[in-house]
Amino acid sequence: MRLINRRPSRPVAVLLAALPFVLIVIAYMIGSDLRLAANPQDKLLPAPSTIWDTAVRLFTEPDKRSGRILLWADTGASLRRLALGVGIAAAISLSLGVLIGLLPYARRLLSGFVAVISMVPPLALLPILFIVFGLGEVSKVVLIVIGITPFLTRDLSQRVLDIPHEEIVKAQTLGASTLVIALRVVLPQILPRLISAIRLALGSAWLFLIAAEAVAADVGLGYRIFLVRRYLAMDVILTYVLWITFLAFVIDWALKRLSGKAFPWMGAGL
Amino acid sequence: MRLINRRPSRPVAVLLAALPFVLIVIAYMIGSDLRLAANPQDKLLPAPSTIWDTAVRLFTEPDKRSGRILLWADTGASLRRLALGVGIAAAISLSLGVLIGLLPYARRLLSGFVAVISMVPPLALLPILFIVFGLGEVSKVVLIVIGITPFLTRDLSQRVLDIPHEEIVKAQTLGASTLVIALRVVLPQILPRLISAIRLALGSAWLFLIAAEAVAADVGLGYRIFLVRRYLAMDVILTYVLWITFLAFVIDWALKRLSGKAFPWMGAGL
Amino acid sequence: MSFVTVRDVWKSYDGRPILERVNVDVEEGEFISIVGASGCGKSTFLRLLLADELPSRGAIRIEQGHRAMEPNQERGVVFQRYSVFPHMTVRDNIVAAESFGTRSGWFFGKRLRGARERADETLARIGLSHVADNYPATLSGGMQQRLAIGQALTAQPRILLLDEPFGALDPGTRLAMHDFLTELRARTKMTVFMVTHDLTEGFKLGDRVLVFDKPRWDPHDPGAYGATITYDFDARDEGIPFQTIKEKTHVPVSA
Amino acid sequence: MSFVTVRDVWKSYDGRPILERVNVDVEEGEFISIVGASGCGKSTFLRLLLADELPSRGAIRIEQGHRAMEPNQERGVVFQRYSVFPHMTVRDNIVAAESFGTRSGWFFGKRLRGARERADETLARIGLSHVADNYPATLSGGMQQRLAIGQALTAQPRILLLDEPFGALDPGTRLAMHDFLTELRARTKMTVFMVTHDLTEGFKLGDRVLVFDKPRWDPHDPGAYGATITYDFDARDEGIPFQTIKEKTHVPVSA
Amino acid sequence: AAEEKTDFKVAWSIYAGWMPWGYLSDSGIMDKWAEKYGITVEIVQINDYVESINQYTAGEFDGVSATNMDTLSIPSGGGVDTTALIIGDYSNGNDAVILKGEGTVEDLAGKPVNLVELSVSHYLLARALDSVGLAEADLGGVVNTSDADMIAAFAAPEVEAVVTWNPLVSEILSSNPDATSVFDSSKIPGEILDLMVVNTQTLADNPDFGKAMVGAWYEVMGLMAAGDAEALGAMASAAGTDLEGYKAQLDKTAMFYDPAEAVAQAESADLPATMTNVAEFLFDKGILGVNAPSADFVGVAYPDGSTSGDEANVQFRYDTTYMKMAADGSL
Ligand SMILES: Nc1ncnc2c1ncn2[C@@H]1O[C@H](COP(=O)(O)OP(=O)(O)OP(=O)(O)O)[C@@H](O)[C@H]1O
Ligand SMILES: Nc1ncnc2c1ncn2[C@@H]1O[C@H](COP(=O)(O)OP(=O)(O)OP(=O)(O)O)[C@@H](O)[C@H]1O
Ligand SMILES: [Mg+2]
Ligand SMILES: [Mg+2]
Repeated sequence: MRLINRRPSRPVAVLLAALPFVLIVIAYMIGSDLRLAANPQDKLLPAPSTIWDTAVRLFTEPDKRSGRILLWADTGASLRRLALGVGIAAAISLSLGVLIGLLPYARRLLSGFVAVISMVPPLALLPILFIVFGLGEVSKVVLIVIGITPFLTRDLSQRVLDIPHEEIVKAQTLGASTLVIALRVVLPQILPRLISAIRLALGSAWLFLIAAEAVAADVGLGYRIFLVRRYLAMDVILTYVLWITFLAFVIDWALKRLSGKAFPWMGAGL
Repeated sequence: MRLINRRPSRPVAVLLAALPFVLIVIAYMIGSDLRLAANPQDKLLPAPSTIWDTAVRLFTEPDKRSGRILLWADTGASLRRLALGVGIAAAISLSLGVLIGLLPYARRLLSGFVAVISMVPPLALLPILFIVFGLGEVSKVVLIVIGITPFLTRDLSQRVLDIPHEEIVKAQTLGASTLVIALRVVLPQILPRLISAIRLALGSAWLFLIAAEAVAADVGLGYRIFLVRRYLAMDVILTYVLWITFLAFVIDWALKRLSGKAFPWMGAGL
Repeated sequence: MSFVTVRDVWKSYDGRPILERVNVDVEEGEFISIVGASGCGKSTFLRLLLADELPSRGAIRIEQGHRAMEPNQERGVVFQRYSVFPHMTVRDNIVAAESFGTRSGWFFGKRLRGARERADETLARIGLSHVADNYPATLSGGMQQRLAIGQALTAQPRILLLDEPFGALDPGTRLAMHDFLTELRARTKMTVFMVTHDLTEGFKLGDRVLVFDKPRWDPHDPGAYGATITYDFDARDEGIPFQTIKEKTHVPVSA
Repeated sequence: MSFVTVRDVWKSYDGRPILERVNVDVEEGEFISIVGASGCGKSTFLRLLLADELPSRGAIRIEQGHRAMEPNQERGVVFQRYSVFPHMTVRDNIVAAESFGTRSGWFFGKRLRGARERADETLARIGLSHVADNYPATLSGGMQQRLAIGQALTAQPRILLLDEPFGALDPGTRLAMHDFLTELRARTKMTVFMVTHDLTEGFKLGDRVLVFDKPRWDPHDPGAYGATITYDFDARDEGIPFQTIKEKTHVPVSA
Repeated sequence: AAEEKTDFKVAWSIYAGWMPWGYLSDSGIMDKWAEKYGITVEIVQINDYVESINQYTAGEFDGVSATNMDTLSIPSGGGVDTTALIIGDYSNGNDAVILKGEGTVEDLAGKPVNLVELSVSHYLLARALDSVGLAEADLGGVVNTSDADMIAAFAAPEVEAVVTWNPLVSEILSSNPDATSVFDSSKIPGEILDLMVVNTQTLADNPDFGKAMVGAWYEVMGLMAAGDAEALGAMASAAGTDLEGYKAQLDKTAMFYDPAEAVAQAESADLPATMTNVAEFLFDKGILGVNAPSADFVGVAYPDGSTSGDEANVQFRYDTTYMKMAADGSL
């Protein structure tokens, strides 16, 4: 039987799915053991038990100076920035996407501009951003917005253009004005696409967040990683990396669920 | 007449497309003028003429110490890293994508793993990369590879799954083995998608490249930007940012052309 | 005067003529079937009637009124696909036909309740009451087209344009739709233009059948001339046509 | 013994029965049309014949051979769409039907030239010589289906399975394809199973027409029982069937 | 254009000699002094040292913690007239050239060196090479390496030598038994000065700002000199280390706990020579800008009124007025 027609049974499938994770953990343990055997002080690959202890400490023990549990404070601050940045980017790109996709004038005016802007490397603009928007929360949020809005806008305006012309014509024959078409025909139909575009862009959003927090912040997941990098405190870094991975996964999953729940009409397509 | 049905005439369209760029330039000139009036030495927003002079100098004058024109050396080094990183990522994701999309066993084994891996923030893992791959070219290329391979792999494996089941069945009725199906049915059909996925991922690739070069390098576009940031040479930074934008645009355009030329069968779809 | 007047209409895309010298007069309440080879410009003609495209030359008028510049409530339309809004329930699709004409596009309160009641009556008439709360994606092709027609008629257009409305349906469903349409017509006396691929269908449903074809053609450049109405059949007499030849077809043009 | 033997075949998806107690014997060279309501399991039956799916119970055998576990060269297939490879030229699509059976999937040198020549002969026979170097996307629907059939036959299958092969074509092209298929059959004497929505088509082309339907149904749970073959018409006599009723249909099951 | 205002912002970044700024703000000492002069001073910690100076140069802050070298190159070179309000310390071993394995400065020849390019590390390397008659061209190259990743970099196989500062120096030396410090800033005392610099114009218009800053600073200096465990502990934990670790870093930092010492350093006859040295280094690296005609393009003014560099373009001033007030107890 061809390999493409062979399907693993249920228990085998579960085993297979777990396998790469198990292998990674084992490889890490061997690497860590080797390095620690050579130098018990080695910080690069701390023993899993050390990571576990550190993780427990980070999640539960409050900071001596401030009395807050830093990891939760960092998580709160970073998630707030992320939510704000992504939210603003979504709002901007939704409006721009509808305008560009729906109005020929707006398309002429903006689509070339957005295409060029999307090629600008936002990290290189960091110094300017900090000057214009200060070193507070604003500049971090703005970096995320600048970083992902062009992508979201291009994606959404393409989706608006993909809406069958027939639907737009039909709406016109029902007497709909441009505004009504935008609000009642186009907007609801690209909302699910907005969610999938956001899911795609979240990776970059995290990247920009971490980069911005590395430069100027006093709380945040990226700030903490950057801070302890100086001491090569890999136990802390790895805990934070795993935690960010987990958060990213949960957010992605939640958005997927939301999309399924909020847009029941997205069945098999028309 | 509704706004959606109004189309700009040809000259108006050209004017409209140019407008945002003109506005940005004017806004910059005003901002620059204001700051330079307050402090003629101001480095933050150099006058356009200064940027032009700097650009000419950067593109033509060799460095006193090394005798090379730094901008070209930087461009060469960065493009090599980018090409290597993207090339390796493409090769890996192409193989993984075909495996995951075509073989149920591989799908079980890898798809969950890739989904989790794609959530890991690669920048946070830099210290480990340095130790494992050294501080040289390898670690920069590896950062790009790690950064974009999960995205490419997920995209490509989804595309393989999207190939109509009918085609796979048809190939089997023509006696094709799994290998033949992979090489002659699946691979050629996802190559165009690989190119569009790469076009999507190039933004992130640039980001990782710049981040890696900012951390440890002695040549490269990102290196130069972060180096001259030390004395706020915004004329150099802006020249480099515009140059990177231009390069990104050219690469994107070239990939689009390549896709059109190399895959003539991608007409209107079957 | 006739109800719909098409006078010397030409249409070209990118300089390539698609339709040329199209003239036709239609009385109120007539059912016009339009047939012709694939790609000859039937849909283009319908888009011109719809004012979704404007003629390169000539004019189309309803009751000698202004030339329409864009689609409006005078002209209802049903396409082969994508004629209903996938993100609205069946009932909301009918309500939309009333509410889209308002400033905000939404009805609230009493007005909404009224529109809903009228929508439910419409749904009962087109036999979709049992799926009023479903989304179109869950409906069969035939049900979707019935909904599309019901929606178009709710907006009370003066003419109804159908572009291969049953092209994607299987033969059984198609027959049922013929009955549905015949019944509706008996009730509303709407002026209808219907493009179809199926000659039988055209003669069965139409009062007149217009045939589009290229009367002139250049053997060296098949795209040089556009199509026009070459036959105008009267199909009222139970489908046994007596024909009016409007143009000689396929006259070679000496190159 | 019969050529294709279907014995007490059941098929369920996720515990929901689709087909039940399907039995049929087919002689070599017979043309079997399969009709039935939408969603009753015609395509599923074809997939079982193809071995793309395996029966939940029962067995399908060709010449009393082994039960096939996956599609192979014994069974050719043409679907309504996606039956040719969009990334290969028309000629290469035919060559692929020979070369896919080899280890690498490619022909080189002399073997390639030979296959190309044979492909050109095939193309001449199916009337596609003039588009040999085109990609399928540039072909009309009818031409694509002709190519798909030519490709399937090049691999010399023992039975040919067609799933609504002409479902997406317009009536004119459809008639041309009927002639094409009739002509091909006259030459090859292939055993064919064809699913169609169009009863006329089924009777016109088939030697036998199998009707799939649910013989039993539970008024409270329409999905509780699967479909089976309820009629098996002999259609050889110029389409005037004498029928063999195999099951009483629509016997209500007391709940 | 005299511009009086009452709200001021200064930036600082983490470094042994600048930790008091964090404590000043957290402990309320800054607020106390600001209140005394009827103003407010916001003290903002910034992760990225270069960014903090850039922000100051762009006008976002009224003052910033910086070294003499970076002050000369960024704000002064950028035409922002800047005054060194406080001389906090000089590096006395905090910056070091570290070699993998045994060796001396001569052994750097032919080897690549990882450091933060154009920083004081680079300057220290230049001085180290000078001391043995080598030049940068004799090295196997200089690789710009982010300070955040210096420790990881040192562990990478191809890295042979690094130049960096504390706490990275002590971290590298303690966790790598084979690491040797071949040159450090204690060999060039008084050349790497850690300052609090402020905008000259702002200071001139608002002397109260200077008084509040200096007053607060020397109150903390007093605590530190007295070994106040609470203050030192807070600084240590803010620096990400413990009391022992922080004290070890302070040992390599020549803190001017007594304002009089700082005044003496500012008035020292060596200072103009050092600044000329630094200016030459900066010019050599092209940091003073392509338009800089020579190394003495920016003028530096000293407390006694003398200047080095271009007198017509004085952008960097050592001003002891406020530190003297502190020394005199007149604040
Ligand atoms: N927007 C357009 N731009 C350029 N050419 C067009 C456009 N719309 C249609 N055409 C061309 O006009 C011709 C007529 O198209 P039309 O869709 O009206 O044909 P049709 O008779 O409806 O065909 P079918 O039976 O396939 O629906 C075709 O050759 C088509 O390629
Ligand atoms: N892979 C599958 N998993 C679950 N259910 C399936 C699957 N394939 C088909 N079905 C269900 O089996 C039933 C029969 O499907 P099938 O495609 O065989 O019908 P059909 O007779 O070919 O219909 P049509 O005329 O619409 O093509 C349908 O209800 C369908 O939903
Ligand atoms: Mg058409
Ligand atoms: Mg089917």
